[in-house]
Amino acid sequence: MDAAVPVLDCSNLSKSYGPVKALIDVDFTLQRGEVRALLGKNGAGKSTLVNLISGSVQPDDGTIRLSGQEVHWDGPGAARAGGISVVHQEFSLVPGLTVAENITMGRWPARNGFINQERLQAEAQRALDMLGVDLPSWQLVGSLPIAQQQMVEIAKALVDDPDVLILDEPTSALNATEVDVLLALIRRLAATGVTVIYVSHRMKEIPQVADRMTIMRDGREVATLGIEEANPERVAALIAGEATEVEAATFHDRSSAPVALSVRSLAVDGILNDVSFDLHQGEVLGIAGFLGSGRTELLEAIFGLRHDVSGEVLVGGKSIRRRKPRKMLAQRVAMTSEDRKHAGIVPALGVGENVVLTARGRVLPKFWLRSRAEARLQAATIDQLAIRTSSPAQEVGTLSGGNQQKAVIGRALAAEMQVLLLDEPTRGIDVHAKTQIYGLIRELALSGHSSIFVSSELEEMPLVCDRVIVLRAGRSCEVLAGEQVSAERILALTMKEAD
Amino acid sequence: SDADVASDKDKAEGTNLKIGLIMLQGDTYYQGIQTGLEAAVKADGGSVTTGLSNNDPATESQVAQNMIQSKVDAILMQPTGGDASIATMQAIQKAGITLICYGNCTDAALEPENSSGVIQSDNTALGTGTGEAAATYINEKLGGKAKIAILNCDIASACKLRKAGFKKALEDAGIEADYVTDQEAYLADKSTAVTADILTANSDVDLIWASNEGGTVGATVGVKQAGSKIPVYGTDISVQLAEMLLDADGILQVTTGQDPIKTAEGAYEMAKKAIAGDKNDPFAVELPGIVYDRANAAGVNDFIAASK
Amino acid sequence: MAVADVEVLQKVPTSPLAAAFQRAKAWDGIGLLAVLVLLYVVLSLKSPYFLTTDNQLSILQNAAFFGIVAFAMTLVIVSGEIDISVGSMAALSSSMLGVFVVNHGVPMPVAVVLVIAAAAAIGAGAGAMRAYFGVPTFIATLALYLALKGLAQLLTNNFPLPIDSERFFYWGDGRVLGIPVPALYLAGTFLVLIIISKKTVFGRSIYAVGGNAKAAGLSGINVRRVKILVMMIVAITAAITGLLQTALLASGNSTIAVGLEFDAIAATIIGGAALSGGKGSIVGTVMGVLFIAALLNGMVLLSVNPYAQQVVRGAVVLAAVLVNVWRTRKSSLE
Amino acid sequence: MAVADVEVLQKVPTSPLAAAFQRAKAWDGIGLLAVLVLLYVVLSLKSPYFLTTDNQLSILQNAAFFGIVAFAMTLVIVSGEIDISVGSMAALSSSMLGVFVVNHGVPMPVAVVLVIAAAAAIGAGAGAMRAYFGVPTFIATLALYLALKGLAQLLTNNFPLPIDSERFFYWGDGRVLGIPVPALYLAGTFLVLIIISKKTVFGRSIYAVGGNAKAAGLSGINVRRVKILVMMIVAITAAITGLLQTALLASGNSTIAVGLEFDAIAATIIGGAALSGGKGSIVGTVMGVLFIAALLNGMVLLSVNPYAQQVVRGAVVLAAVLVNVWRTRKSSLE
Ligand SMILES: Nc1ncnc2c1ncn2[C@@H]1O[C@H](COP(=O)(O)OP(=O)(O)OP(=O)(O)O)[C@@H](O)[C@H]1O
Ligand SMILES: Nc1ncnc2c1ncn2[C@@H]1O[C@H](COP(=O)(O)OP(=O)(O)OP(=O)(O)O)[C@@H](O)[C@H]1O
Ligand SMILES: [Mg+2]
Ligand SMILES: [Mg+2]
Repeated sequence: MDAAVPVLDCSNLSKSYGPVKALIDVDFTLQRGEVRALLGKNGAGKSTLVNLISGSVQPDDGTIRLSGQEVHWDGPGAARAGGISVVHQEFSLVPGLTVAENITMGRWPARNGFINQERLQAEAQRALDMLGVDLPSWQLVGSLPIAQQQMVEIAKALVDDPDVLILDEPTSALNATEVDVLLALIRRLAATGVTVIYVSHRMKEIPQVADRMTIMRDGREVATLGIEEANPERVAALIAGEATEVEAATFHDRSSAPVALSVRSLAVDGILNDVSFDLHQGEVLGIAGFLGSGRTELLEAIFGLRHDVSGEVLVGGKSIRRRKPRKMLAQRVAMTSEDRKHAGIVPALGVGENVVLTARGRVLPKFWLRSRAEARLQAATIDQLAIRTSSPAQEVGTLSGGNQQKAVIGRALAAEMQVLLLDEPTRGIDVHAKTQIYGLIRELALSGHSSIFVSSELEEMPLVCDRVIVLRAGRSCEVLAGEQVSAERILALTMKEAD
Repeated sequence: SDADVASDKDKAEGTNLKIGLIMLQGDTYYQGIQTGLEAAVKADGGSVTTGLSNNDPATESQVAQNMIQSKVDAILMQPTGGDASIATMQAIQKAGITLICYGNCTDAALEPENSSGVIQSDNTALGTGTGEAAATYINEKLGGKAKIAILNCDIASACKLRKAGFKKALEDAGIEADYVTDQEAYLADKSTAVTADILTANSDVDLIWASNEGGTVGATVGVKQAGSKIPVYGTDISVQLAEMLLDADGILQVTTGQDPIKTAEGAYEMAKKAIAGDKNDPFAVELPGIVYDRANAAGVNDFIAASK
Repeated sequence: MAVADVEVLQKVPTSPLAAAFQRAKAWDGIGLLAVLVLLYVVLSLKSPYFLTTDNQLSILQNAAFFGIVAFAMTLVIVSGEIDISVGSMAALSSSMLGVFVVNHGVPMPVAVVLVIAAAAAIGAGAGAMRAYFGVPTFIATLALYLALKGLAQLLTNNFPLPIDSERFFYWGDGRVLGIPVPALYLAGTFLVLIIISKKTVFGRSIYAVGGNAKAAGLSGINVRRVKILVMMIVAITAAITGLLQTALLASGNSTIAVGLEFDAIAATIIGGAALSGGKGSIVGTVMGVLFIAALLNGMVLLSVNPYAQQVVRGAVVLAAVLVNVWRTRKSSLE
Repeated sequence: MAVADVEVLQKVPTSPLAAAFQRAKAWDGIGLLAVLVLLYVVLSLKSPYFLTTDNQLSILQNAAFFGIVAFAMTLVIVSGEIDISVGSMAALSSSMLGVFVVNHGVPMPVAVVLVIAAAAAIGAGAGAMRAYFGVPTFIATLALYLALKGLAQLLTNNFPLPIDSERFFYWGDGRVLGIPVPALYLAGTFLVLIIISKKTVFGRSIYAVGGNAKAAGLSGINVRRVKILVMMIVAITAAITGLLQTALLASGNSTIAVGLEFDAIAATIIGGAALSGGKGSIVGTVMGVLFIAALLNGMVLLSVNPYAQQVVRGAVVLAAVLVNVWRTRKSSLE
C-alpha cells in the first residue's frame, strides 16, 4: 500500500517448542506510525510473535527486517538497541530498585562500569515526562500501587525512543481512566512516527487506538483487517474460529430470595469505609469500581484474609467473627483470587488434584483418601465445567488460562460451596473462555449458588450480573439492578465525584 | 587383585594379607600410621584399605561394616572411644576378622575379649612428658606457682587422658597450678583466635598447654601474634612444630610426640601373629612418647631429617 | 507452558491406558534408575563381594542410618522447606537417651518415648517459627544445627555413656529372618511415609502447600499445620536414627551422625525432588538412598583412598543431579 | 497485604529529602544496630578486657577470617543464590599454596595468583552450572563442599606444609599503623564490594537479578554473567581467606576454615538479607559480622563452657533473625 519501506517486515516466521508449533509461517508487516492491534485466543501465538520480534526468543525459521535491513537479534538487549521496545505481559519490574533504576534497567548510563546517577535520573525523568505521569523517581518500585507500577513499565519501554513499541496486554491492570490516558498516549506516539503493536483481549479498546488489526489463531495469522472493516461479530468469529454467541443474562430478581451472605458496615482502615450489602440466594452480584477502589480488599475482608477489618459478615443470618478462610469454607463460602498463577492453581499437581483440594476433608473423607470417590468427584467436576484436559492427571500448569480458571472455580464447586467470591475470574483469558465462564456463573446461579463477581471490564457486568454495586471512595454507593446494569452507567457512577 | 583372598599358607606366613585401617581423621599422626602401615604391608605383598571415622562412632561402624564385606583379613582400628566403639569391635570379631586396636584404646577396648591385641602410645604419658618439662620450668622460673591456660581436644577421648597426664605431672612435682581457662581448640585456625582471646582476658597467664598438633600450632601462632612471650607447651609433633621449636622467637618450648610408624608396624605384626593363630603376648603394648625440647635441638633436627 | 499438553488439547481425549503409558515414558525417575543400575553393574564387575546377599544386606543396614531421615526429608523438601539440623538432632537424641538411662535410671521404654517427644517438640518449634514468624527453615535449622549439637555435648560432657541392655541392642544389630533390624526400620518408614504421602489428605496437602502455599491456604488447607507437621516428622525420624545408632553402638554418644543432613538431602535431591518445593517422591528418594549407600560401600570394597572418596562422592552427587536436571529440564535462565 | 504500604500510597512523599527521611526511619538495619549495641554494652559490663583497643583489634582480625567471605556472600545471596562450599574452598586454597610453594618450589607471588585463578575458575564453574543447566547453587556447592575438601586432603595428604617466608607471614599477622593486616583486608573488601554494589552497573544488576531474574533478562541484563560473576567473587574471597590463614599459620593446611560457610551465611542473614534474593546490604552484613565476632570473642573472654558456646551461638543467631523478621515482617503464612 505504502511505497515507503516498512519499518518492520517479518516473513515466514516459525517457532516450535518441542512438538508445539507456537508460530507457523507468519508474515507481519508494519508501516511507520501505524498502530496495529494483535488479537487471538490464549495460546494463539501473540506473545511468541512479540518475543521473536523483540529478540527474547530466536525464530526457527523466517526473517525479520527492520527498515529494510535483515536483523538477527541475539537477545533482548540487541533488539532494544535496534529500536524495538516491549512492555511484557508479565510484570518485569524489580521491587528492590527505584523507579528511575527500573525505567533505565539494562541500559544504565555508565562509564567504566560506574553508573552516572545524574544522567540516569534525567533519562528516567524524560521517559516519565513523555508518558505524562508524575511519579517519584527515587521511590522503590515495590512500594508503588500496581497501576503506577504499570506506568513505570511503560516508561521503561519509552526510555530509549523506540521505533517500534510493543505493548503485550498493557491494560489488564489499569482502570478505565488510566486506559484512556494510555490510549491517548499511544495515539500521540504514533503521530510522532512510532510504530505500535498492541496486544489485547479487550475488544472495546481496539477501535479507539488501532489503525489495523491482525488476528492470530493456532500459531497462524488468519486475517489482517483495517479497523473500519472489523465488526465485533466478525472479529470474534475469526478469533474463535467459529462464531461465538455472547448473550446477555436474563435478569433475575432475587430480592425476595433468602439472604445468603450479608455485609454490614465493613471497613478496612484507609481502603474501605462502611460497606454494606446483601447477597441473595441464586444471585450474581457485581462489584464495580476503580482499580484500587478496594474490591479485592473487600473480598479479602469477607473471606478472612485481613486482620484489620471492622464490621460484620453474616452467612445465612449468622454473624461470623474472627473469620479465616477455613472458617468461611466451613460456611460454604469460597473465594477465587485475581492472581490465578500465584494464588489460584497449584501448577505441578494434576487437574484432578487441583479440583478436589477444598473438597478433601469436607465432602470427601477427612483423613484417608478414598481413591474411588476422589476419582469420581474429579471426573464429574472436570466434566461439569468442560475443562479441556487429556486426563485428570495432567498438570494444571500446562493448561490454557481459561481452563486453569475453570479448575479454580471447579475447586469450589467440588467442595459444594454455595457462595462464590470471584475476583477477576476472566482476567487474561480469551474471548471464548470468557463466554464459557459467564455461562458457568449464570448456570450456577440457576442452581441456587450465589456469586459476587468482581471485574475491571465493565462490559462484562451486564452479561453476568443480576445486580451491581458501585464502590467509590471505599463506600458501597449506588446499586443498579436489572435493566439499569449497563457498562456506560457503571462507568459514569464509578467516576462520579466523591460526595 | 582385591578379589584375591589370602590362602591358608599366606595366613600362616603373613604374606599377601588384606588389611583394613580405620583412622579417626586426617592429620600428621594418622598420615604417619598410614604410610608406615602401607610400607610394611606392601613389603609382604599385601594391600591396605583405609577408612576415616571422622570421630563419629556411627561412621566408624559403617566403615567397619563395609570392610567386613570386603573380606579383609584384619582390621587395625583406632576406636573413637573405648565404650563408644565396643559394639563395632565385637561385630568385627564376630565376622571372624582379626582386630587390633591401636592409637588410643581405653576402657572396654582394653579387654582381651574385644581384640587380638592392643598397641598405643601411652596418652597419659604424652601429657606427662610435656607436664614434667613444664613443671621444671615453673619450679625454676615461677617459684612453683602458675596460672595456666589449656587448649583441649576433648572431643577425642585420648585428649582427656593427655590432659589428665599433664595435670598429674604438675601435681606430682608439687606445682600450685591455677587453670584459668580450658577451651576447646584443636584446629589450627580456630586455636589461633581462641589463644588471642585468652591472652586478652587473662593477661597474667604464665603458660599455655595445648593438647594436640592443631592446638599447639594455633597457640604458638596466637602468642606470637599477640606480641607476647608466654611459653607454649604442646602435644604431638610435625615438621611445622619442629621448626617452631627451633624458631628464635622462643615461644614453643616442649612438645611430646607419638611415634606413628612404630605404632603401625607394631600393630601389623600383632595382626599377622593373630592371623597365623598365635596369641599376642603381651596382649597390650604401650609405646612411650618422645619428648622434643627446644633445649635439645639435635633431637628436633633428627625428627626433621627423618621426615624428609 | 508445557508443550506436550497443547498438542493433547488439540486431540482430546486419549484413552486412560495411553495416558498411563505416556506417563510411564515420561517418568522422571527413569534416568536415575538407569544410573543406579549402571552403578550396580560397575561395582559388581569390579568387586566379587559387592553382589553377595550379605553385602547387600549390609548396604541396606547402612542405608537405614540416613535413609529413614531421607524419606522424611523428602516430605520436608516437597513442602518447600529444609532441615539441616537432623545430624545434631540424632546426636542429641542419643545423648539424651544415655543421660536418661545411665545417669537417671529411667526405664528404657520411658526414655525412648521421652526422647522422641522432645525431638518432636523441637521439630515442631522450628516449623512454628516458619509458620508463624516467617523465619526460613534453612535459618532456623542452621541455628539448631549448632545449638542441638552443643546441647548434646553439654549433656554428656562429650563422653559416651555405655548402655547395658541386650534387649535394646537388638534394635541396632539384631536380625529378623536374616534381615538386619535397621533395614526393617528403613522399610517400615518407607511404607508409612509413602502411604502418608499418597493416601492421606495430609500427604497430598504437603504437595499442594509446596507447590503453591497461597493457593493451598485459599483452598482451606491448614498451611501452618502442614509445615509444622513435616518438620516434626523429620525430627522424629532423626531421633529414631539416633536411637538405632545408640542401640548399635551400645552407648549414648554426642559425636554420632556427623553429616547426616548431607546424605539425607543429597539422597532426596538425587531422587528428583526440587528444593523449590511441590515436586519430589519417596520412591525417587529410595533410589537416591540406595545410590549413596551402594557408592559408599563400593568405594570401601575397592579400597579407594578415603580423601578421594570424598571427591568421588561430591562429583557423583553433582553428576546424578545433572542427569536429573537434564531429563526434567524445562528452561534454564533467561 | 501490608497496611503500611497503602498508607504510603495515600501520601507519596513529595521530595527526595522526605523520601530519604522516610527510608531512614524504616531502615531495616535499625533493629540489628540496637541488638549489636546491646551486645557491646553487656560484654563491656561483663568483662573489663572487652572494650580495650587491643581486644577490639583482635575482634577485627578474627572477623576478617569470615567477614571477607561474608561480604561476597551477601552479593551471592542478594542475587538469589548461595555458596556453602567456601570453607572447603579456603582449605583447598591453603593446601594448593602449600603444595605449589613447598613441593614444587613455585615462587610465592606466582603461587598466589595460581591459587586465586583456580578458585575463580571453580566458583565460575558452579555459577555456570546454575546459569546454563539450572542446577541450584545449594546443590552444586553442597557437592563442592565435599569434593574440594577431599581434594585439599588428597593434595597434601593432610600434612600441614610449613611455608618459610617472612614476607608472606606479614599478610597474616603483620600490622600497619597498629592495625592487623587481615583487618585491613576486611576493610578493603568492604570498600570494594560496597562500591560495586551501590555504584556500578554490575552491582545494581545483582539486585535486579535477585529481585526478578526474568525481568532483568528481558531488560538486557546478562543474568547468566551476573550469576557466574557473583559465584566467582565469593570463591575468590574464600581463596583470599585461605591465603591469609596460611600466612597466619605459616603453613598450608587442609584442616582450616571448618564452618566458614556457617559464619558467613549467618552474618549475611543476621544483616538482613533475604534468602529469596533481591534484598540485603553489605552495611547490614558488616553489623552481622561484628555481631558474631564480638559474641565469639566475648564468650572466650568470659570462659563460657565451649559446648555451651555452641548453644548460645545457635540461640543468638535465631534471636537476631527473629528481631529482623519482626521488623521487616510482611505477612506470615496464610
Ligand atoms: N517457553 C515456552 N515453552 C513451551 N511452549 C511455549 C513457550 N512459550 C509459549 N509456548 C506455547 O506456544 C503457544 C503460543 O503461546 P503464546 O504465549 O505466544 O500465546 P499468546 O497468544 O500470547 O497467549 P495469551 O493470550 O495467553 O498470552 C502456546 O501453546 C504456548 O503454550
Ligand atoms: N500489594 C499492595 N501493596 C500496596 N498497596 C496495595 C497492594 N494491593 C492493593 N493496594 C492498594 O490498596 C487499595 C485497594 O486495592 P485493590 O487491589 O483492592 O483494588 P481493586 O479494586 O481490587 O483493584 P484491582 O483491579 O487491582 O484488583 C489501592 O489503593 C491499592 O493501590
Ligand atoms: Mg501472551
Ligand atoms: Mg482487585
